[in-house]
Amino acid sequence: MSRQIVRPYGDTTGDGMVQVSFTLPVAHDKRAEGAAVQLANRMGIDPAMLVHAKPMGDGFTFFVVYGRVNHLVDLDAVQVVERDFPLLSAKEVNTVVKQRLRRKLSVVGACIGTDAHTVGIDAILNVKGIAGEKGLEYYRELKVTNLGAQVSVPELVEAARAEKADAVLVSQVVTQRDAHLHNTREMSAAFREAMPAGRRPLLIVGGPRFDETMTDELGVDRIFGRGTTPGEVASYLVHALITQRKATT
Amino acid sequence: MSRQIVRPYGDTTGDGMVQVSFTLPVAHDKRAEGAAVQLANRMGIDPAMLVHAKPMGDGFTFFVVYGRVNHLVDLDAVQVVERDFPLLSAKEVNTVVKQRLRRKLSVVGACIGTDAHTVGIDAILNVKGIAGEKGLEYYRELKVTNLGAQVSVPELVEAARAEKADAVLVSQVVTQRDAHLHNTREMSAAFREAMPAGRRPLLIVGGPRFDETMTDELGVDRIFGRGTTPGEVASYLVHALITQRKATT
Amino acid sequence: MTGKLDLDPVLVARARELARRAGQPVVDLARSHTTVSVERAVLRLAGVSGADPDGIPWVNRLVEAVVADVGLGHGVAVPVFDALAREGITDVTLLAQKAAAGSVRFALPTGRAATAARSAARRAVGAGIRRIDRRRAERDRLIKRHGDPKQRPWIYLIVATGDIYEDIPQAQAAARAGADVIAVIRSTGQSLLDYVPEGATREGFAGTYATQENFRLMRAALDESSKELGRYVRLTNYASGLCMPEMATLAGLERLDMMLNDSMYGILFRDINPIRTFVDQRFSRQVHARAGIIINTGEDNYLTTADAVDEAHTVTVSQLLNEFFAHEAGLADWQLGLGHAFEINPEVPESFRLELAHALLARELFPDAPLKWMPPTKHMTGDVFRGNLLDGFFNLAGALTGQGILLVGMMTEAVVTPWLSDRDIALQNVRYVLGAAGGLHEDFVPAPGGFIRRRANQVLGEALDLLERIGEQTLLTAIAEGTFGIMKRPADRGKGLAGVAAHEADYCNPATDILEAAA
Amino acid sequence: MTGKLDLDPVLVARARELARRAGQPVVDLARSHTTVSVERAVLRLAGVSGADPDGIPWVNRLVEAVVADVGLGHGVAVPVFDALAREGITDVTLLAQKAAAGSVRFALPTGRAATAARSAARRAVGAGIRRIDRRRAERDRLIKRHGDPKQRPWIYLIVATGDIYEDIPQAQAAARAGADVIAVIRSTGQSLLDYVPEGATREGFAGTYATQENFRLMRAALDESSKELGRYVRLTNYASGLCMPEMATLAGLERLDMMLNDSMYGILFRDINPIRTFVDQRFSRQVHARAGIIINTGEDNYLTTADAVDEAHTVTVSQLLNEFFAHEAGLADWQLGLGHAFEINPEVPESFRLELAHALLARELFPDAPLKWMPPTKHMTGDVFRGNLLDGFFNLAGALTGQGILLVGMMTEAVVTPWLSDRDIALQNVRYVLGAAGGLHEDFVPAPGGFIRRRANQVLGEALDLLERIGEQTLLTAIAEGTFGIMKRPADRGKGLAGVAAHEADYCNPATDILEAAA
Ligand code: B12
Ligand code: B12
Ligand SMILES: Cc1ncc(COP(=O)(O)O)c(C=O)c1O
Ligand SMILES: Cc1ncc(COP(=O)(O)O)c(C=O)c1O
Repeated sequence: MSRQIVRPYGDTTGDGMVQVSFTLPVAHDKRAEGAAVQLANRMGIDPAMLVHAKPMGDGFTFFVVYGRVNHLVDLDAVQVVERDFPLLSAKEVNTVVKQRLRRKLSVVGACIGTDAHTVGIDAILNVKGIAGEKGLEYYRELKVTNLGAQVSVPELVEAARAEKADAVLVSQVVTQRDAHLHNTREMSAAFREAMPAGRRPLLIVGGPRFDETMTDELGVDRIFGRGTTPGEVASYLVHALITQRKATT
Repeated sequence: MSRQIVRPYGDTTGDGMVQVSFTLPVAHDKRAEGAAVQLANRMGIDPAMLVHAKPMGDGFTFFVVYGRVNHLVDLDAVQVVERDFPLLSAKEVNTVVKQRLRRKLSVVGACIGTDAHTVGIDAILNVKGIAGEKGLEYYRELKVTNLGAQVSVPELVEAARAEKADAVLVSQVVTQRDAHLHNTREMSAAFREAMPAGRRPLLIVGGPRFDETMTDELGVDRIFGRGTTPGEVASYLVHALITQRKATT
Repeated sequence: MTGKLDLDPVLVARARELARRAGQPVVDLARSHTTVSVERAVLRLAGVSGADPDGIPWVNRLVEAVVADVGLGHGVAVPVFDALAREGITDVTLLAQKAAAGSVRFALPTGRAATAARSAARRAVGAGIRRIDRRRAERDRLIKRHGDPKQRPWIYLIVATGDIYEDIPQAQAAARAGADVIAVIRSTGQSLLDYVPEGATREGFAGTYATQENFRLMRAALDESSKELGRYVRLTNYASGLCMPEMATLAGLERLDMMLNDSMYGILFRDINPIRTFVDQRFSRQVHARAGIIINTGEDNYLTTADAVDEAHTVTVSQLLNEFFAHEAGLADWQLGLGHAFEINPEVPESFRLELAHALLARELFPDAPLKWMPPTKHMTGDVFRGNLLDGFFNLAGALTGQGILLVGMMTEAVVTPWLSDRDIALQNVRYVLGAAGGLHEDFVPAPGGFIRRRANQVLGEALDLLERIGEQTLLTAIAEGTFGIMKRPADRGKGLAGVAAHEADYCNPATDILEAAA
Repeated sequence: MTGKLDLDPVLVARARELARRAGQPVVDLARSHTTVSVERAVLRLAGVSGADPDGIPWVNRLVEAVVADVGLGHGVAVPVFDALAREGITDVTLLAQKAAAGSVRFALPTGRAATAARSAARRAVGAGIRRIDRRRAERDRLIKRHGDPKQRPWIYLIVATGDIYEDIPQAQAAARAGADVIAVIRSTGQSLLDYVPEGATREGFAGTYATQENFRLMRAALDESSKELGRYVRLTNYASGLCMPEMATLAGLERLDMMLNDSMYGILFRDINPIRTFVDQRFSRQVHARAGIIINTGEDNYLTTADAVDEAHTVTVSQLLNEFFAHEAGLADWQLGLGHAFEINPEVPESFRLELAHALLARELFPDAPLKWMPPTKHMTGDVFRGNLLDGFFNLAGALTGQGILLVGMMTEAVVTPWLSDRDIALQNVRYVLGAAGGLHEDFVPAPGGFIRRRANQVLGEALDLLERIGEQTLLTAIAEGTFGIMKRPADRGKGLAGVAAHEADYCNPATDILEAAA
């Protein structure tokens, strides 16, 4: 099969059209506009149409640029974390856990650091769920401990130990100055330190601004992003902790 | 003086943050999202936060991406057409024409091709003007012939000849499929063909989507873009046809 | 009347009376003249189709040949059907080809030959009109089957890639995303062409050529969409420019559902001769009336060249004139998509309330017309974020004042002809506004004696004054003096005047005869 | 009352009565307890300032030392001023340093020593309160000089770079672009710190640390802007978290103009102990009352975790409670920036009319309070074009219902803390809406018996029911059961409980004494 190459689409196949906006720390004048076009050119937009320039405050200008980007998008080279496990119903999850693990699967969840955004992790864990799917608490064979927000890493490790957690689910929503990455690294390091490899729970983080391909860099087993549903998480837990594990051992 | 390098500004000096949106001709799925991130990366955005993906129609997805672009903007390397002539008042323009040209300066304006957008050229030519400045008709020493819209190139050349035009002002607003560039090239070629170099009027084009640095490619003497005012045009006419010409000859 | 403005019915009646006084002389002019395009339209109804190898339609070649031999003032129908009889053939297109080759001569038959030619012409043209009737019946059936849009206003969207094969998927995507009406914008140059291009086209500038084949392709695609969506999706094009009567005819033949068709747009914005325009316009409206097509008038355009506050009353005057001309040509109120627009400079204090006043005035003056509400264009800039916001307020004004057809504004108005994504964002905007505030008109009650009522009544007053003045001069003088859109267009100037002729005593146009007989 | 909703005055009075019944036990609790932060605030008023080399403020070290020796229940003022007298020094900060070094012991004086310590404490604290009084007078002078914003609502904008030196130019740019109030959001972690950081800071996460020095720097910068713009630009920060009383005090000392200060936010969203919160809250409100600071309550937050339609009445209940607590603490109506928000799912049919109903209900229940109208956040997505549109409708709802303070929504709400350009786009949005439709409220008349009036009355009815239920149990039980924001917070859990103590019989707090004497 030939490589699949596409280009952005404005109103005609292959036109390559994109829209960009940004601020430059330069007062508005012709040179500032030229600078905006230069940046657009460096981004690969050529010709670049500067369609809006607005002075802001003292020495800043906001720009909107439209134009044709000359990069190609190679669909075959796209790196994504595809779902590599089957999507199970709640009933199927319960059955697998019951028949193959033969005890409840213990899950500990928390929002760590100073992050107080619990809506995301609650959507995954609480019965209420999200997008019409019930959360993990609803699964008869899962034992869920939701520690809530602003949990420190030592507290989390302690709770994981106490609950004999098979999996630890951590949420991070605040991303300014990469807070989510720092906190996640701190968490995974703490687990590595506190528990030997075989006894460590599965480490899962989630939040709207994570890049799902960064598991290795962050030292976790899996990352879930925007719009995750509880069913996906439950299916992954079964896959990673039971089906796959049994298969490979 | 050291080179002036800046980066885009989100909320912190040097953060390099930009916003981009585009459509890819791909149905929405994880691979499509990966493709969007790939494109953003190729544009120099890294990390790229894919914040919105919306399926449209059959096999298209619209994306919004935020992130840090790693290009630098070199303010010293910016190419712009700076105003290289003094800005004169109507009175000054009239005085220079009267004293140094000693006859009325003849200007012929038109919107060529099938373009019927006359508001822009009228803003420059009609008494009413724009942005609080009167148009060229208001200048006592200028003789303005406004041919209106949809003027063919032969008609324009003919009128320029009949009016003994010192300058020809052409407007082009429609840009789809580069109509403005084609029409302008056709126009300048016709004047080159019809009149010898010394007798040819000054050729000026204007319109909101021109790149002012393209004079050579288009074979015209000057290009005026978005937000041009009549005063600028009048000052340029005096400069190019009288002050500078006298100075260099 | 919904009666939110307290308009004085006496003044409203007076305005209509004045519009009649201003319009009647123009109607008289139209009734006593014909144009090359009217005659070509007649021949199209009679069955001439196709184009020569240079792309010039056979109808053009045929009319040219007739005019060369006998002039235009008698109408071409009789000379053509006379020649057909003389040549002993039945295929009018074949006759056109012969005429183009110079192998047929045309004459004005008399006596029995004349009577025969007349009735043959009437038969042939009648067949064409029956095809239009069938398409209308077909539309009625499809609407019954698939249904009309659930909400008012209908959502009207533009596609404009220049390439019919890109237009089609974009139109279908738009329909799926909620568009009720799709308009295919024409290429910049088309309205000045004195012929209708042929075949499927891919090379328009800022729009796609209007051709019979493009009409057919798009209508077929939207029929598919209608079926898929369970909602009849309407198709619009332009009956304007030098071929206005033919466009109307082709629209009728290909079951287009709406046509842009203004009495003055071509004059003002295309510099087409006023007399040519008024003659073409009357014929095209008669066809639209017959075809069950809704016309869209173009008052919105005035506000792109003139100020939307200062010249608001010119919109009202033009709407009254368009209404008069339309009724005269046989159009019913439900076919009058009278245009107006949200074009006040957003920097003007209380601009939104002014918009509401103007929009409500139109609504109450024309309670039974499906008003076409046009989005901001002139004050749109490259700031697309602001643009989408303005479009939202435009949508809200439409919902608050009960507009019939909402032409969806694009955030990229000042930048490009709409992209696929622009349309999607724009439709999302409309859906939000209609969904979230669709019923808010119940709670919108212009304060008695307040800003909105005062403004609406002021505009009506100014419209009356202007109509008085027009009545004292003539409409053609008013147009010549730049009354509308500040464009000055004298009656003896402009394109296409050469294609106009006064009727000779024996002028015969079977199409008009049939259309007027029915009305 | 503007009377657009036909609210039954008997029901409204009943609602206030029920709020009093629900709130009074909590007030009694607050009057009989103190907290470490209340005591630290007293010491700040008495002149303790600065921090140890680890950044722990001397007030913290001093209170710890006192508590270690005599416990918290007597208040720290008397032991501290007693020790000061015993040590023969006058500088309270020096005493704190000695205490931290372990070189001072604290005791509960009796007899004459007690009387002397009391009056010394009262003198010192009184001096602090007079500083607050001077800042208030200064504010009044500056407002007289520069003027208040010309329009209502006041335009309120957030800066949140984490770096006070980036915040300052951004705040000034925002003021220049039209902001009337600047709020500096705090770093995510700060509210759980049981001390107030010191000095100018550059390292916050998703917000900038609230410190006395940062307050001072920003206030000075905005004083400059006020002068430049001829309009007094207000500054806001947060009196919330474990240091609520100290934040209020520092705000008073540095002439902040508004403070976020809710009776339940810390409990629900920071998991701070309810009793700690209610005690801290009462003291901080007494300070705000004295300082002429407008408080902003946090009902908007409930709608980020609970559904804005289903739980609309919990907002009303909380507003009534916040009003009761505020009045009790001495705040006047003009100081009550009661919060509410535009958080209904935009997909809900008639969502905009529902928003109008809710916003108008608040307006009519609290006619003299400068209501704080909060923008959509929960249903904002990465689709920034849609986001800006929603913000426009939010602004419109604010204008139509006469809100007092408009917190400007950002199109990037779901993406990043606001960028410089986001703020500019947002302000442009506000300017457009207020300019174009600022007077539209005149023409907004909810139809009698219509959707909006019905909905508002329904929410009021549900609020009454809930208040009845709360009265039957207690407010603490209601909070424990997840009534507000569906967060369950029992009275014996949550952070900071250790820092609470019941008053001993000889409890002395000169600050409260002075503040209550004045009221
Ligand atoms: C609700 C909300 C709040 C509420 C939180 C209430 C609560 N109990 O959670 C309140 C009002 C308290 C709040 C406060 C603040 N907030 Co807030 N808040 C939001 C808001 C509006 C919505 C977030 C949300 O609930 N989304 C809905 C959930 C369902 O989506 P989600 O979190 O993405 O979760 C899904 C997936 O990501 C995934 N997922 C998430 N976690 C996990 C974990 C696992 C294990 C898995 C498998 C999956 C998973 O699955 C979920 C379901 O699909 C956003 C803006 C927005 N529209 O996104 C701002 C936002 C997140 N807040 C922000 C900020 C800065 C704050 C404050 C820090 C501001 C301040 N300085 O005072 C404060 C303090 C809070 C703190 N310390 O963290 C910023 C963050 C900026 C950034 N990118 O760094 C945002 C983006 C707003 C903004 N633009 O400024 N906030
Ligand atoms: C007004 C308008 C019209 C009016 C024109 C009336 C008239 N008599 O001019 C009407 C309604 C008739 C119209 C029709 C069409 N329009 Co139109 N129209 C606009 C609109 C809304 C504003 C243009 C305008 O007047 N700007 C104000 C003037 C003052 O600005 P300006 O032209 O930039 O001029 C300034 C400078 O550029 C410069 N300048 C310009 N010319 C010159 C010349 C010289 C010599 C100098 C020195 C300076 C100079 O100085 C001026 C003053 O500062 C724009 C959208 C927008 N908001 O920009 C669309 C727009 C230009 N139109 C467009 C289109 C496609 C059409 C149509 C072709 C659509 C169709 N297929 O039917 C038709 C047909 C017209 C045609 N054949 O050209 C597109 C063009 C897309 C593109 N980039 O290719 C636009 C961008 C809208 C869109 N997004 O689709 N239009
Ligand atoms: C009424 C009317 N007719 C025609 C047109 C444009 O058509 P053309 O320029 O192709 O004639 C417009 C433009 O919007 C219009 O409003
Ligand atoms: C009333 C109130 N207090 C406090 C805060 C946040 O402050 P912090 O989390 O810093 O206590 C908010 C958040 O918006 C709020 O609404």
